[in-house]
Parts: sequence; C-alpha cells; structure tokens
Amino acid sequence: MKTSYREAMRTAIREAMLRDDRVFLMGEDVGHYGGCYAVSLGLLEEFGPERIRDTPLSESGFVGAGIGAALGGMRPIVEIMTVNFSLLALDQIINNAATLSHMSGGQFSVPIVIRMTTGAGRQLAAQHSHSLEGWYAHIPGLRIVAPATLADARGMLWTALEDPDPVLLFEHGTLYNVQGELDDDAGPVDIATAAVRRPGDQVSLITYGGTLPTALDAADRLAAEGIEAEVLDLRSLRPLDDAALAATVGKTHRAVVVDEGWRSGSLSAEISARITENLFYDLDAPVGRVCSAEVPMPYARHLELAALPTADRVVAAVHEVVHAGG
Amino acid sequence: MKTSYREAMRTAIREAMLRDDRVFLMGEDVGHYGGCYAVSLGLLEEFGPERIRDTPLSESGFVGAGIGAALGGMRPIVEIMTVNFSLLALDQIINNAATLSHMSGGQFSVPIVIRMTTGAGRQLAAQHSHSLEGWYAHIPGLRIVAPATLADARGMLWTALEDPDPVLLFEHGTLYNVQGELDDDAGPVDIATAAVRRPGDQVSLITYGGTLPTALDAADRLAAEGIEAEVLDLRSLRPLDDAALAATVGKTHRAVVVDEGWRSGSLSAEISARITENLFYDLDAPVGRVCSAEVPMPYARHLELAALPTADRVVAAVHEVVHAGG
Amino acid sequence: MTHQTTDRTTAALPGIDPAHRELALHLLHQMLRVRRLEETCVELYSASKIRGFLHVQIGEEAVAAGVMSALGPEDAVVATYREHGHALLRGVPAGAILAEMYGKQEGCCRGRGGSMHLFDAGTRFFGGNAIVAGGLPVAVGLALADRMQGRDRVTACFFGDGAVAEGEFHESLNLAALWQLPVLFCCENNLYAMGTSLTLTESQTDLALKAAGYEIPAWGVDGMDALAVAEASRRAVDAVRSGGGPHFLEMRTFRFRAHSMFDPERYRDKAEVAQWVERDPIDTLRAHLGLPDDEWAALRTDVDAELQQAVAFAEAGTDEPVEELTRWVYSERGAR
Amino acid sequence: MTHQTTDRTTAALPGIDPAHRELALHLLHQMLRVRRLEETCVELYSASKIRGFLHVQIGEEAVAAGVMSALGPEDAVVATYREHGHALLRGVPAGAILAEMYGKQEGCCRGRGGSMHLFDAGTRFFGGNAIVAGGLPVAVGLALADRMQGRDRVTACFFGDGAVAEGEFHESLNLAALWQLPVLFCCENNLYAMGTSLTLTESQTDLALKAAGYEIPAWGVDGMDALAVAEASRRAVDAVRSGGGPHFLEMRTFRFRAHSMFDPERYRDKAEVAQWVERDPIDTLRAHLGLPDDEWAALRTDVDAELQQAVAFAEAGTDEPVEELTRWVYSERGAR
Ligand SMILES: Cc1ncc(C[n+]2csc(CCOP(=O)(O)OP(=O)(O)O)c2C)c(N)n1
Ligand SMILES: Cc1ncc(C[n+]2csc(CCOP(=O)(O)OP(=O)(O)O)c2C)c(N)n1
Ligand SMILES: [Mg+2]
Ligand SMILES: [Mg+2]
Repeated sequence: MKTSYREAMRTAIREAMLRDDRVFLMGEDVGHYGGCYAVSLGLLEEFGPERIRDTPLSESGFVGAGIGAALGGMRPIVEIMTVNFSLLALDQIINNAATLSHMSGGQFSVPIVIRMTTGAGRQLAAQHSHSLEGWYAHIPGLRIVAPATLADARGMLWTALEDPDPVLLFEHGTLYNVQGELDDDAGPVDIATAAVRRPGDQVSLITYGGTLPTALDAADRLAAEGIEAEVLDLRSLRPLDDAALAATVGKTHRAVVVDEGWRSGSLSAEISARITENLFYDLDAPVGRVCSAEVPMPYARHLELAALPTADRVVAAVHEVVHAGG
Repeated sequence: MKTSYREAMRTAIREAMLRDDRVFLMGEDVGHYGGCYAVSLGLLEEFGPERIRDTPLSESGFVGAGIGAALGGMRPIVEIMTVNFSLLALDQIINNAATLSHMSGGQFSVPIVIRMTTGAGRQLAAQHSHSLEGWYAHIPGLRIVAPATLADARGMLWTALEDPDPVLLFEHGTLYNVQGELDDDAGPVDIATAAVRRPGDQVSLITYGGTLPTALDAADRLAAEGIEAEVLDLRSLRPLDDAALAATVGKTHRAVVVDEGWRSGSLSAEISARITENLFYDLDAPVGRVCSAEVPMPYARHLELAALPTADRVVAAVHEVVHAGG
Repeated sequence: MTHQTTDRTTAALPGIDPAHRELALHLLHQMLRVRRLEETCVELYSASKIRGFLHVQIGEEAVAAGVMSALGPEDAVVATYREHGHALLRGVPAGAILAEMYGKQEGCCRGRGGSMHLFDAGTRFFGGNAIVAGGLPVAVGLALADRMQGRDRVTACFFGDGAVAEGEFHESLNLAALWQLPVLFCCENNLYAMGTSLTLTESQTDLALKAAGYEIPAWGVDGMDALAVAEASRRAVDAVRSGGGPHFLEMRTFRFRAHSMFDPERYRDKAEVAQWVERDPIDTLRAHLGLPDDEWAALRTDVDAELQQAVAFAEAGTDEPVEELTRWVYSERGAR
Repeated sequence: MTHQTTDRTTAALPGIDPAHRELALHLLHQMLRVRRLEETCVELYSASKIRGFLHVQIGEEAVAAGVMSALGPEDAVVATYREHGHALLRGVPAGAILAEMYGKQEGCCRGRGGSMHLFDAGTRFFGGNAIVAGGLPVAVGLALADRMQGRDRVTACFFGDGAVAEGEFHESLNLAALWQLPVLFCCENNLYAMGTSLTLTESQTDLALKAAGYEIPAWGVDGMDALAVAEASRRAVDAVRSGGGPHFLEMRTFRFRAHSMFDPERYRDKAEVAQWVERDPIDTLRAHLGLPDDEWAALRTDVDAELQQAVAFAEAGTDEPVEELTRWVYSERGAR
C-alpha cells in the first residue's frame, strides 16, 4: 500500500484508539485544527472531543495531566506540538513520569506515550529547530524512540502504549511527507532494537530519525566510489542497542555517527564513548561524528544548511576515518 | 585566611554588590530566610530588599525577569535554589538567555549569572539530587562553570558577571561546608581554563565540581600503590578546555573521567569522545568513566552510596585502564 | 504489624449530640496520631535515624484530619513533601512510614522515597512530591481518568500557599475548571513559603478569591478547627462527587515548627508563633469536647502504643540488597 | 534607505477637531502601512522569497497602531511571532524587516531571526518571540531594571489570548503586580489560539476579569477601533509611567487570515470571519474620518512607494558569508 509517514502515524493512532478505549490523544490543536502537522486530521470527527482532546497552551499542565491519567488507568497519547515546547513540561517529564515508579518502590508505573515533532531543516529558526531527543536519552526511567521509516511510524506507537513506562516518541518534521510502500498488514514493531538499513563492511554509519535518509544518501555516494558503508538505524535512543553497535563496528572496524543534535553532549558522544569502551581494540580509526553546528539555528537557508549534517559532510567524515592511520 | 566554600561564595556576592550597583541577587529565600544554604546570610540586612530580592516560587518567571533585567542594563545574579527546580525555568534559559544574542544578529547580549546548587550525597532522594550541569553544557550560547575550590568559589562570580553572556554557575551541595585557607587578597579568576590540581604522569583523572575531592582522594590512594595520577579540574564545562585535555592525556596516555551525572549522555561521554577524536593514537587504553548509576537517586543511604562515584570506584577504574591491553 | 486504632465513643456529654461527639473524637484521635508521629520523627532525626529533608506539619493537623474524614476509600490523594500526616490518615501504617524514613525495605516505598516521597497504591495515596506544585497537574489527570471512565471518585490535592505562585498551579486550575473535573484543591495556607511570607509572594493574598478567578467555587476555612475543616470538606466533596466540578478550599493554618530541620527561623518572631500555638487544633478540640482527663489519657496511651510498635517495626527493618539498586527504574510488571 | 513617512494633516473637516483628525489620520496611515506590508509578505511567501513560518496580523492593525501611538522612544516593546506590524510601527524600516524575512544580512537581525524574530536595539524592540508567553517574564525584567534604575520608562508587552493559559503568564502578572512594575500588558484577544477557540482554552473567558484577579487594573477595549485603542493606551501608559503599577488591556480583535501560511482554517467558518471583516479597522477609521478619495489615494500611493522601496531593498540584500555561521552565539563586545 502506498502511504506517507504522516498517514502511517495517523493509522497507528487510529488503530490504538480502536483497540483500547483507555487510549486517548491530548494536545494543542490535535482536534479542531486537525493537528499542527495534520497527523490527527479527521480523528476528532471519528472519536469525538473527549478522546481527541484539544488542550489550552499549558504544556506542563496537560503533560502532567497525562501522567495522572496514566496513573488512573488510562493510556494517554500526549502530543507536544514540537520538542521546543517540551522544555515547559520538563519538570513533569523528569520529576514525575520518569521517577514515580522508582520513588514508589515499584508501586506505580506511568504508561504514557508523549509524541513530539523534532528537528530543523524548514527555516523555523532558533526557537523551533531543536533536536533534543538525544538529550532526553540521558534520563533514567524514560524510553526514547525515533521512528525513521514508514514501518516504524506505523508500528512503534502500539508497542509504546503497551509498555508500562513512559515512552517519548520523536517524529522528525522533515519525515512527515516521505512517501513509500507499506505492507497492508503492517503492524506493531519492537521498540528496543536497532536495525541495519543497508549492509556494508567497510564503515558503519550510525544514525536515527531525521538523518537516516541523509546517511543512506551518503552510503549510496560512497558505494559509487567503492566504499561499502553499513547504515545502522538506532530506532531506540534509550536504551541503546549495544549488541547492534558491537555487531556492526566489530565487522567494519570504523564508525561515523550522524546526529542532528548539537555536537557537544549529543547522543553521538555517548555512542562514540561506548564504542571506544567496548571495541577499542577493534577500531582502526577514531569514531567520527557528524552533528549540527553549535549555534541556535539561523533562519537564513544557506546558514541553516551550513549548520546541519548533510550527505556531503558524512561522505567527508567517512573519507577521514577510512584513510585514517590504522 | 581560614574560610569555607559558603563564606567564599558569600564574599564574592558581597564584593560584586559593592563593586557595581547594577548587580543584585534575586531568588527564593535569598533574603529573609538567609538563603536555603545560608550563602546569602546577612546580605539582606546590608543591601536591603531591592537588591537582595526574595521571589515567589516562580522559577520561569524570575529567571525570565533576570534575563529582562540584564537586557535592561542590570547585572542580575539569579539564584535557583537547586538545579532540580531549574527544569521549570529551562524554556527561559534555553529559548531566551542562550539565543537572544544570536537571534538578534548580535544586537543584544544577556549578562546574567544564574547560580544553583547541584548534586546528590545528602539523602535528598530522586527529585532533589540531580547533577545536570553536564547536561546544560550541551546548550550553545551558555557558559557553564563549576567552582570546586575555595578560590574558585571566591573568584568565579565576578568574572562571570563581567562576561556579556549568560553564565550558569553550579555549586555542589556537599562543598558548602568545606573549610580551607584562602589568600586575603584572593579575587577574580578566569572561567575558561581547566586546572591541574595534582600532577601525575601515569593516568589522568578528569573531573569537576563535587567529585574533585573524590578524585583527589583516589589519587592519594593510587599514589600509595605507586600509581601517579594527574587530577584535572575542568572548571568550565562549556566551553571545554581542549588544550588542557590534550596536555594531560598526551602526557599520561590513559584517562578516567569522574562525573556525578548519570552515565549515559553525561559530560563524561563528550570528554571521552573528544579524547578519542583528538588523541586516539596517544591512548594506551580506552577512556574510563566513573559516573552515577542510571537510577533516580534513592533515599536510603546505602543505595545512594552505591549509586554515586566513590574513590573506591575511581581506583578500580584506574586499575582497569592501567592494566589494559596496550 | 498494623496497629488497630479503635475509635473510642463513650456516652455523650450533656449538650453535645452523639454523632457530633463521635466525629470530634475521631478527629481528635487522628490529629493526635499525626502529632505524635511527627514528634517522634523529630526525635528520630535528632538521633540520626532519619536523614535527608524532614518537614513536619505540627500545628496543621486539623487540615489533614478534616479533609481525610470526608474522603472515601476509592478517592485519590495527592500531597506534598510535608505529607506524613496525610499518609498516616489515609491509612498508611505508621510503621511503614517510619521504616521508609529509616530507608528500610519494609518502608512504604522500600526506602527509596524517604520522608518527602511516601506513596501507597493500596490507599490511592499518590505521594509525596518534593517539587512545589508538581502534584497539581497529576491530580488533574487522575480526575480526568475518573471522568473518562465514568467513576464518581474525587481526587484531593494538597499544596501550600507558596505553590499558588507557580505556573503549574495556574495551568492546573484552569484545566480542572475548563474540563469540570472532580478535583478538590486543598490549599494549606500557613502564611509562609519556607522563609517568605505570603505578602512577599502574592499580589492577591486572598487565595480563595484568586481561585474564584478560575470560575472555581472556593471558600476559606479556619484550618485550626478540625470540625470546621471536616464540615467544609464534606460539603465540597459532595459537590465535587455529584458533578459540581472542581472546588477549592483555602485552609488558614500555621506551622508551629521550622520549615525543615535546617531552618533557623530568622524570618518570623516568636510572638507570632506563640499567638498561633494558643490556637493549637488539638487543645482546641479537646476543650470543645470537654474531654475528661481519663479519656484523654487513654487516647494518648492508645496512640503512644501505636507509635511504639511503629518505631519497633522501623528499627527491625532491613536494608534492601545493593544489587537491587536499579530495580523499579523501569517497571517489572507489564502495563495492564 | 529608510522611507520618510510624512503625516499628512490637511484642513479639518467641519465637526472634527484638528487634533483628533491628526491622530486619526496618523493611525490610519500606520494601519495601512502594516496592512500593505503584510499583504506584500504573503505575496512574497507565495513567490517563495520568504520561508519558514509566517504569521500575519491582517485585521488586527488597530491594536499595534493604537498602542504604539501612546509610547515614547525610551519605552520598550516586547512582542510575539506575529510582530511585523509592531516592529514597523515601532520604527524598524520596512526594508530591514523584509530583508530579514529574505534571510539577508541587511535584515534587522542579519537574517538570523526571520519573520518570528525581529529585533531592533535602536528602538528598544525586544522581539519577536516564538514561544507563546515566553516574552512576558522578559518584559517584567525590563520593567524591573527601569524601576531599580529610577527611569520612568514603560515596557509594553504584547501577547495573544492563547498565552493566558500558560504558567509564564501567571508568574509574570503576579511578579509585575507584586513589585508594582511599569509594564503595560497588551492582550491581543483574537478569539483563537491557532485552531483552538478561547472557549476551549479558558474557564474564565473574560480575560480582563482574569487579569484583575492579580490586583492589576484591567479593562477591555474594542480592538477594531484604533482611536479607542489609542485612547485607552494613552490613559494606561500615563498611569503606568506615573507609578501606578502594571496595567492590562484586553484588546478584542480578530485575525482575518489563517494562523500561518500552513493553516487550512478548518476550525472556523467563513461567516464568522466575514462578520469581522465588516468591521475592518482601516475601513472603519477611514469612514469615521470621511476621508476624501483623493487624500486616501495619496495615502495609498505614499505607502505603496514605501513598500516598493522596501522590497527593492530586500531584493538587493546579500547573504552573510557562511564562514560567519557561529558569529553572535557569544557576544563579540564585552558587557558594559
Ligand atoms: C519548584 C520548587 N521550588 C522550590 C522548592 C524549594 N522549597 C521547598 S518547600 C518550599 C516552600 C513551599 O511553601 P508552601 O507551598 O507554602 O508549602 P509549606 O512548606 O508552607 O507547607 C520551597 C521554596 C521546591 N521544593 N520546588
Ligand atoms: C509554548 C508554545 N506552545 C505552542 C506553540 C505553537 N503555537 C504557535 S502560535 C500558537 C497559538 C497562539 O495563540 P495566541 O496566543 O492567541 O496568539 P495568536 O496566534 O492568536 O496571535 C501556538 C499553539 C508555541 N509557539 N509556543
Ligand atoms: Mg506555606
Ligand atoms: Mg489568539
């Protein structure tokens, strides 16, 4: 079936609402507006305003309400319009959602799914272009997932809802319009493992979410020059799939992490550190990183492009590690 | 002169207030209460309620007000009682303080200093024990400093106030009672460079803030067994002093990072990644990391101790890298 | 280990009707249990058996006692870090509370939470939150779940005067009123947020009036009078349960002790405290009841016995194995 | 490059006193400048000259025109992402605004900010904030600085009806009232927050009443009547400047166009929009003035000329060298 990332996500929400009447969608403009990115378009008409619940601009309030509703037996899907606004709800996410299970000695769990759009690339400037999913991956008690394909957009939500703990689901804004084929019977997928999106044996490109297309593009170009890159899609940012990292780097002995986060303290740092810790003697070259420039995203197109990870930069980084010392 | 970390910090605030009447201190309980950790004790009596300003519980409100006051020509010192509560002010810190200079094309700068207590070790449990300073170091536009010594507690504030951009100053709660000698003429110090607190040539212990005493303790024990560890105090977490990292690791060829943050995505990851990137061929062993366990801090003493970086764990980590392959 | 607490109702004194006397005696008993529990906590803190932050509500017992008397077992309670009394009166055994403060696995949260984070699923006691105002949105959500599942439960949410300045207070009251959710907002106005007096934190110091601005029925109650709190709570809970939307009670009370064990109380003078101590809610109710000395003595003996057992229980507590450090970070049982 | 805009005052028509006519003409001229600027923005967006998010205020011009007419050069202005008109009427040249939206270094923020982040130090225009309610605490701080330095400046802070639900609104109003700071809160109530109507976001939909709950003098104003806004603003600004503490104006207005260039406007029907369009603030004021066609034509010519120059200026703009990408992340000049 031909579909888009946006439609796949909508189908996933619809399916969840049909499967379990404890599931509801809550957030700014999810109802009457049809969803800021039209993901929930039509769902208000189908499920009504109680289950497709428009909220006031009160990120801390409605995220906290989602946490309470989860404690009360519901299965809320809370949409924070974009990751930028999630900063206003961070206290609820970190101090309540992520800690209630542990603080209560396991008496409570918080089965909430929080969806948000993330990423840059659309000239939305400094306050609307953050990629903070890797930053969120620092928090114990949270699961962080980043669907990068139609199948994952379609299949991760239900698995996340079945998880007893809070799951943050990050949708990169540049993916919504991606078109492609999806099996008619496509359904739930695991949210714990990484996936090899392209096999290769000379270098590992490790990425996730919005930069998967970038990495695949770079891999094609590298193939043209005879460099076979393996592309690993992390899928889950917390926990990280260490086995998959070991498998690919154990095979290629060289790795480049592609991460749209600001370089310093991005997820790419943790991945580089882990590879070095676990595979130091397998490495033929230091792990390379292609990240965003450390600048609040500028509006001007040429500057934004200069700040983001591009296939060009990935190819250049691969050349470095491939020709490096070892 | 014999003094304490707390007194040194108070002297620094007092001196700043006396030097520049644009400086004022604002935060919860800084005045009538005397400061949650008694840092500002007596200052209300000396400077009055306008300049030692008690605020309501409104972290986002008064941090944002500090940003506005800085734009308006003042030099605010905003105290957020603890880093845990700073999550409520994160939108103001990231979307305004850190971005206004760049978004405005350099027309505005935000000379604000935000002080907060950080860290665990006092059985304050999950919501009062975060070490997020390394997490904040991910944000472009901010400077992050962590005074670990009396001289830095005394000297970093004024330099931070003279900086045109927002500086976040993290004071580890276990340091306030540290006693020691301080020169009578101790004054401003730089906030950009790292400092070697103990020379050594066999392994580098890289740390900052509340874990500096831990690292020094471990270094003494290692010396007793004949292992000379160099202890590097980062002092500035953003920007990082790459030259100092290169100097110490270039000399010792082995490094262990000691960081109270949760391991995954902590500052230790960035440091490990950078060392590998810049000094891969100098390394005789993978960079070691001693961090906090990935758990919301438990209240029980024995569990909290088990979760935190201790000298024992640092010594063990050093043994690993020293006896490692190379 | 739970100590059976028996409500001791004896022949009515002339002039007081039995039902009223029964309620009054119940409240007196409950307040005394809280008072003695917290006096014990303070002793144990001084003896270094309890660590971390400890916030006692001594002087404010009428609030928890009164509100709890109006709730049913299916209702939910969300409280703050000053919640020992709320947990106790909601039904958490004193022993489990003290064991928690000892950091023992027999504690109500296995020693992971401590004084500020008491939780109990069995009595729907949702903590125990050390972030001021952090519990309000959660309470709104619990009420939303009840509304969506058609249950006529009430969620009682306790918070202090200081919490009113937080954005989360504003967002929560608006959501609860906008969606007409069954939340009882219980503001414990003790006139101070740590060392900052209400006059330094609110432009509008009449907090009931402030709540009314959200179109929420709100009224002030004498928080030193357990009977008044119980009566106001009963009426408010009935209104909320019967679909009247959120209600707001401002309980005017006072904390007799310091904010925490670290507070030198520089911000208020002894005279102010003394004035309020004269209105001690326990003494007041005891006098109102004209309780004979022997009955009072019996009540105390009863409560003291409960606490002795509780301390013994905590003392006998055991440490959770260090190997279990990271248990419960993620749930062990699947979501149901 | 700045275009000289001349206030054209001609002989008074019978019945309208000259001062009033002068103000009215000024407001008409300013509203027309905003209207034409934004109509131009929409065209340029369709021509892909402008990218990212673009929010126009077409229909709401009376608010910015009226408030700005009451401010002095030393005052400060804080606005939202729907701020083209505010920037223009504060004195930022149309060319610098358009060049910014083109992403050119001749833009008022060197192309780094774009439509949502217009700033201008020279006119104390502090943006341009894309976080709803994010500007309110900053405005409070600007006013605090003025208070502490004994300057009799006013800070005007614009925000929409949707911002009222945010915690930052609550915290900011309380701080401003508590500290009696010189802030003029200007609520642009256009009845919708994106696609969500006020009735779905506020339990108390009378926003002036809501503000009054903070002990802030607040009143509602017809936001489609530039003269009414100007008069209310003058009175409020005088009160604030003379030490009367913060004031709050709820301007009841309406946006004629979509929320942004991506909004299909499913949430409201054409009839509702049409009703408001009948009250177009420009047509209304023009009729009130009984402005002769020739004068109106002259006014339009004047404004069109200004915009032609502005577009030309933007078209001639140049890209900042990519090497300068990370400039301005940290300040280049030391703090003074
Ligand atoms: C968000 C947040 N800010 C600051 C603190 C530190 N703090 C703990 S209790 C308290 C005072 C709260 O006062 P109030 O709400 O009146 O409750 P009370 O202690 O009087 O019962 C403060 C400032 C906190 N715990 N959370
Ligand atoms: C904190 C935050 N949440 C959500 C958004 C997304 N958003 C942008 S504008 C808007 C509606 C704001 O409505 P209002 O305040 O009434 O201003 P208006 O657009 O009507 O002028 C929303 C939800 C945002 N920018 N910031
Ligand atoms: Mg209080
Ligand atoms: Mg609006």
